[in-house]
Amino acid sequence: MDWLLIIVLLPLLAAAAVGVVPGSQRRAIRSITIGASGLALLCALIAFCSFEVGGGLQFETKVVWVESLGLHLHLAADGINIGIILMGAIVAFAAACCADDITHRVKEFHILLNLMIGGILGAFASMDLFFFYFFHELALVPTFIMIGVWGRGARRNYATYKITLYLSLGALLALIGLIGVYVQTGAESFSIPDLIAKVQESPIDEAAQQWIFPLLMFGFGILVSLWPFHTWAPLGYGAAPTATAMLHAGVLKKFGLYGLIRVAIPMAPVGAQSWLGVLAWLALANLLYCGLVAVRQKDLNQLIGNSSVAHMGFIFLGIASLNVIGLTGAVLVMIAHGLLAALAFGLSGHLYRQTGSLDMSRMGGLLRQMPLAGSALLMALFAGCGLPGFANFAGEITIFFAAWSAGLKTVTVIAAWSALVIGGLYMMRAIRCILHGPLGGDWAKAGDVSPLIATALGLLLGALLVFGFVPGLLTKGIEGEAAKIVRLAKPAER
Amino acid sequence: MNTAAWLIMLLPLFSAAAIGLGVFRSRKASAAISVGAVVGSFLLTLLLVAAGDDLHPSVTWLAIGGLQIDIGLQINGLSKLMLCVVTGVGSLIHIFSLGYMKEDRDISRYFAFLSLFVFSMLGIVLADNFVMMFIFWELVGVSSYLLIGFWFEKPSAADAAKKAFLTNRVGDFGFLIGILVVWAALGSVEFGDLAKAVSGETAMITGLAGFLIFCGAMGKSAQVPLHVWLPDAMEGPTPVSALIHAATMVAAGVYMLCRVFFLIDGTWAMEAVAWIGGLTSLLAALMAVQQDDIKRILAYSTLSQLGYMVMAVGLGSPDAAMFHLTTHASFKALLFLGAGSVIVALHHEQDIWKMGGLRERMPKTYWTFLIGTMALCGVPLFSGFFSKEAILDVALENNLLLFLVAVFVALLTTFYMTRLFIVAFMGKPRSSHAEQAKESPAVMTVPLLVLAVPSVIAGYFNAHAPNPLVLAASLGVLVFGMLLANSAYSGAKADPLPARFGRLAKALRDRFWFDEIYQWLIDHVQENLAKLADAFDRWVIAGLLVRGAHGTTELAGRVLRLAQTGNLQTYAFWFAAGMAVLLVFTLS
Amino acid sequence: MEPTLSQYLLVSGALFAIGLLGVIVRRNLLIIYMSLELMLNAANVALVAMSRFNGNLDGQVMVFFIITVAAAEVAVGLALIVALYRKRQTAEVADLATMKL
Amino acid sequence: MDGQLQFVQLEMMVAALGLLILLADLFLPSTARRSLGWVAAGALGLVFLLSFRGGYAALADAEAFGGIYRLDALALFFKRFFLLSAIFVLVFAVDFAARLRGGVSEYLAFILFALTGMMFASSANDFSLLFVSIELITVTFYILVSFQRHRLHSLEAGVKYLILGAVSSAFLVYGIALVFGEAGSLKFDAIRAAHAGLLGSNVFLFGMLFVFAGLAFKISAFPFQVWAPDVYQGAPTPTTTFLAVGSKAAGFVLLIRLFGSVVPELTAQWTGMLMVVAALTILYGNLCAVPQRNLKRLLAYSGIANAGYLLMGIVAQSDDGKAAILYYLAGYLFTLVATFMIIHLITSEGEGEDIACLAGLNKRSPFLAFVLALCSVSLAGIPPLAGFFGKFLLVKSVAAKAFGDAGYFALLAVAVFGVVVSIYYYFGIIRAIYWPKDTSDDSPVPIAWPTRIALGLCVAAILYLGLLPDKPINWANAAAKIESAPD
Repeated sequence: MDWLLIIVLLPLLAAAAVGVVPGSQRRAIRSITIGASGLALLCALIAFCSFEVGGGLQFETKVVWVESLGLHLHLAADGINIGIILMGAIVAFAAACCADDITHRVKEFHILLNLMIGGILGAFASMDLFFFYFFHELALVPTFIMIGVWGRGARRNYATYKITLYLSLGALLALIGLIGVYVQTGAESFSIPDLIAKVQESPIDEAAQQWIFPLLMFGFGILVSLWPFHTWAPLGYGAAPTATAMLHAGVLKKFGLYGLIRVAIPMAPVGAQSWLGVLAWLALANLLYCGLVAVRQKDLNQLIGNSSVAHMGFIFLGIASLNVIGLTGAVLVMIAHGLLAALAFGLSGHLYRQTGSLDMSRMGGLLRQMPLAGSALLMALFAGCGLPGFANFAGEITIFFAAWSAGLKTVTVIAAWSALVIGGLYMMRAIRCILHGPLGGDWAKAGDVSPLIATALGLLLGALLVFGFVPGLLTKGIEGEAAKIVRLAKPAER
Repeated sequence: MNTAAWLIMLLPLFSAAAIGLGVFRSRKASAAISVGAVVGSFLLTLLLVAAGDDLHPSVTWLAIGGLQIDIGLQINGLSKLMLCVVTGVGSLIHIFSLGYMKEDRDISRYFAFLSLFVFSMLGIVLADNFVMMFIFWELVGVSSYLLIGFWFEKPSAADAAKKAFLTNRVGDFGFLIGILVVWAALGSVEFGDLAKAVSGETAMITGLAGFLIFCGAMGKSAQVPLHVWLPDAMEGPTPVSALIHAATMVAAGVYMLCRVFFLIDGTWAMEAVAWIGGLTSLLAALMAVQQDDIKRILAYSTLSQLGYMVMAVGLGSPDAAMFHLTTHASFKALLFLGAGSVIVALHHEQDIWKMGGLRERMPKTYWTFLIGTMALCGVPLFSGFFSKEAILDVALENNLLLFLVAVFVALLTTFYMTRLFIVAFMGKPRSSHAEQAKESPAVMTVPLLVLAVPSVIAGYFNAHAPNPLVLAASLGVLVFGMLLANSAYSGAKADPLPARFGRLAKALRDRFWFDEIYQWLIDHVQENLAKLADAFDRWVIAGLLVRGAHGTTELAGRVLRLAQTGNLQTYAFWFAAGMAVLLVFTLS
Repeated sequence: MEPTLSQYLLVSGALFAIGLLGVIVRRNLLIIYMSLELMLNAANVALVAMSRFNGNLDGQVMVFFIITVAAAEVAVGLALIVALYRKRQTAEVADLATMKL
Repeated sequence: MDGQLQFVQLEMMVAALGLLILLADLFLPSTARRSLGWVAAGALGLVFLLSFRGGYAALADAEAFGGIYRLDALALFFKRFFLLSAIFVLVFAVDFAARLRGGVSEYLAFILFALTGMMFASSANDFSLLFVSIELITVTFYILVSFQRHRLHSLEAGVKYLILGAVSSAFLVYGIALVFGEAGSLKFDAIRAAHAGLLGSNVFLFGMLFVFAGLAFKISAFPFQVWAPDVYQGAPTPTTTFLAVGSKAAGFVLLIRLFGSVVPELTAQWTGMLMVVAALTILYGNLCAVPQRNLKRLLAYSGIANAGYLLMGIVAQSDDGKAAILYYLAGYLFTLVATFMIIHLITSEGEGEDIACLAGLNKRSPFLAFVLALCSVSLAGIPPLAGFFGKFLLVKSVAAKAFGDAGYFALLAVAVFGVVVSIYYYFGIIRAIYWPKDTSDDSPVPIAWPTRIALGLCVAAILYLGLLPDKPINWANAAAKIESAPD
């Protein structure tokens, strides 16, 4: 059963469907989006449950696209991306539910939203470099337009341009790298399995790897707001509409990391060996520096944005440690953070709608004012500072072990400090300012979340807790693939 | 039996989840389920104790490559003892809370948090490996955060909660690194394997790891220099103070040290632990002398008693530490609950100088509090006496200096407890509240009475012939301290000490300015770092680099297009010039 | 005595250079146009000489093409200049800079 | 001789069609003349179909008229390309006729004559034919550019194109003369055979460089690009379109033939120079476009930049590179036609084509707004559109050499930078269309149905080239391959 194909097609069809519905039928439009993403989520769940660990590529769809270039529309799931796809589907559904704060040009917005969802799910389901990139762009362009047209705040325009140029630059660098992989392997195919098979027998020439890996590392890195290319993220998320921020910060952003794990490391292991040290220190910069920046933020979205940039540091660190534990932990954090970021931005979106401001100094006592949203935010912030019970903790502690065993001891120590203490610091400040204390001035009339949004956010929280209590659900599948990648990257240790 | 073991830990979780998800709308039901859960755990504990044999059920939580993390319950003598303390004291305090929190509108939330705390605490007690212990360590931290900040609309409470959480986080940082060191050195995090793996040549590294892990204990057990959060934590409801900040959570550090004693045994870490313990007990006792808030006095006394226990561990006698921990749990809980009953009776008045003359107004509280005080001061034949003796013995054997410190602390203890007791209960009422004070309802007094029993007898289970020197010393300081306090405070309207030696008294009152120093550090180091990073982000990266790049591009465009003068002769000239350049480029 | 190819080329090169210079420096469109013709004819000279020395006639055929094309160009060009003159009453290049940057 | 004539049957048909239109003009009332455009377009459509006729295609890979005229896959590809673009331009011209103030049929006829020149150019296998066909194109364009005699801009553009065009032709012929002198022949085949020995001869290099300059002028490559913005802006919009698509493509077919197959060794020797030219062209075009507000000038600058990208295909010196050029040009054709049509539709005569006139377009006509946005996205090279795949192929052809050769790598870096910059200003267009903004007028834009169809076709083509590239790539490869095999 080609579950993945269905999952990817549903949103795209929904986009078309919204296209034919007259713009005045807002209810219909919304329900189409929600319905489609809900169905996609259902399929993703079925796929996830029926996925058999160690069964290689599953739910495969392979259609020849361009013969002469060896392009295939090749969708397939393995231990790594099945979990990410499930996460993406959950976030997509949640975002669709949270998209009802859009009041003008609803039709256009929902077309773009569905396109974005389709692109996201497609990017993570693709086993073909070209479509992998193609779907990512398909999701990226709507992001820009959504921020530009439906965004909020005075600096919206600047933010739109910044995020557009940054992400385009990153994507292009990555594209050059990907093409480099293609032309250097000489596999005459963009299909990742073929390429891997090819490099296994004849690795890419090492001089070329020294070009290819940094291209991919910084290209993908920019997409993931690797320090010092991170400033677009808080700005962009601050300006983005709720649903967009949820989808981008939650899922689309993980594309770069996925690419690093999926393509960069296996294809250019030699390059990786010589560059991962740099990556580790940049990851540390993410964690420590952006953590410190987050401490200074007065605006909730800025804080969440910076903290999510900081969290990327964990994933980079896991990748940089380049061992099974690290890669597994990295994917785990990718999934956990995806759910978390979506949750956080969903909530901040709700708060923003109440008073049109996210200035934390003017908030306070919201835990009493809006019990549901309040406690959800409380848990989100706890998860954000790595509280056990949430999936984030499982991933983060795994990464600590990985980095330590990889000999990155200094980095690990500082990272632990930034995670435990600095992370705790800004999250606690946020709780203190927003939820605790006497009720903030203009928040007296603020209402709690609607049932629809509540279910969406509940879903995200639930997923976080489930994966937090039983991380094995994910790690069992990831571990095997991670082991393969590590074997490719370190043939010496085979 | 295994199911029983699992249930002990999970019952409170269920109740917390049930209440949290709002399964039980009514306040009564929530309270009932929570109390039921903890009492259930207590009964199951007794069942285990009766059964006697050690158990070790476990399931895998996370297994990747060489990393294997289990959730396993290690049930042996040590953990059983701690189980009894936690669930037993816990049950009583739950019951007491029924009365204490009756009026509060958020009673359901209160009991949910309380159950969550018990669950996490049991997790620590039963943990069979470091990561699991760390997990529940964090959970205990967060649940105490929630309970301290229970009245979160009160800024002081919210701040206290934040402070407690962050201070603990600093300790946990060391804990985590310690775990990593152990794992890297010995290849496992499971206590059983580690105990097998430690040996002479690992002493250096395990000593380091042990000390790092002890940092975690410093956080939870509020040892100097991470003690600052405990007094503020008294912002929470009094039963919480009794449960968390007297009987259980603060004891977790000591318990952990005893649990992993094999790790530090015979390493340099012991020395450090002992001294930190001794220092804590001394400073805390000194600070306690000049506090006026009844709960703060008890808090500082808790600090110094914990210092005792830690010192005992450091001196190589976990048994003595556990012994004192147990007795202390009972009588300190008793004292806190007694204080709680007083506070309720006086409509949340906590200043001892506004009390007085409670003796005839609240007889039950009075007598039980007296028992608690005597136990704490180590009056012979009370439980505290025996446990304190044990510790003093150890100190005398191993480290004379610390022995003297301990004796002096004992003196101080007697002094401030007598002060508290005389000022609060004897003499005339010094406020209207004190005059109309009434005895608390049974639901609150019964736990007092129940707790009074172990406070008296708990010592006999582990009693042994005391060393005569130690006996003499402790009796001496006891009598001396009582007389001193009596002469100073009987019938006093205000504290005479500041008048007599002002400087010293002020230093004690201001707790040696620890908080001020930390505040300064946070403001001037952490904040400046953050400011620096933020400014760099704003001006250098986002400003200089990004806007700079954009500006340069725009400028380049504006400059380049100046070539387009619109005059076709200029164009012709460009054409020729370009031609020339190409000629030079290709022909040279 | 017989002039060498290089001498022919020198002449044609000189013509070409003069023409180009004229295009760049003269201000009047008509003069510029004449200079252009000069450049084309420089090419003609070169071609004729070349074909003479290569001993085949392709070059001279080419010259005929060039002359024809040049005629066409002149026709169009003059018409254009006249139209412009009608509109602006001037044939100065300097007045032709309404579109720039 | 008739055996020979059948090679040029398409060109003859087109030329004849032009003459017919001039004749018909005498007999038709001035009101009906616009409809000649339909006729012409239809007729060209017929010719286009004829080009697929077995009998004609069978002639492929042969030479005629003593080898000065070569009919091969490359020539065929470009003839069809030019025919297509001419059809679109004719439809466009009819829509534009009102603004020509008379002389419609002449305008149409001249388009056809220019087309004839382009079709000859695609088959040129000899410098004389190359020169004549190029001049046929250029001279007709002098007229097409300055056709709106009532607009000073049109005339000024005409004069500028005239003088600079003439200068470039002068360089071209002088170069031809020198090459002829060295190689002793004007025939490409002869030169192909001889050039390897002449790489040391300065006169030959001189000549080839002059020839290159003449062609570089056509494609507006740095440093011969200065004319483009003024001429694009001043010329009547259909002319601009034809100039940007047809004339540029003519330049490229000749570049491909000459530097791709006639003098490959020379190209190899000049790789460095070509790289620099390509890089500077990309930079100049993109950077100058950033502060540009006038849409037609903006597109002129972006056209310069695109010439730079296309040159990368030449620099790559591989069949992939040439195929990429063909593919890119195909996508470029539809994108530019649609873009210019829309610019014409939304700007009324006289007013400048300032970017501000796009404000609120999505209210005035969602269809146009969508098409224009699509075109900008495609030009910016973002999937899933033609522009992306074209750039993808170009980059791929260069990347095949880049990893290891720093020069190619630098070229790639410049290209990436250029694309990012271009995204900045293309995004500016989209922003002007869609961003909520108070608009001067929100009167709906009337669109004649043929224009609507043309636009629809363009969109379809852009999507097709972007989404289902399989077949087109094969065509492009075929055209590129056959061409490069010297016989």
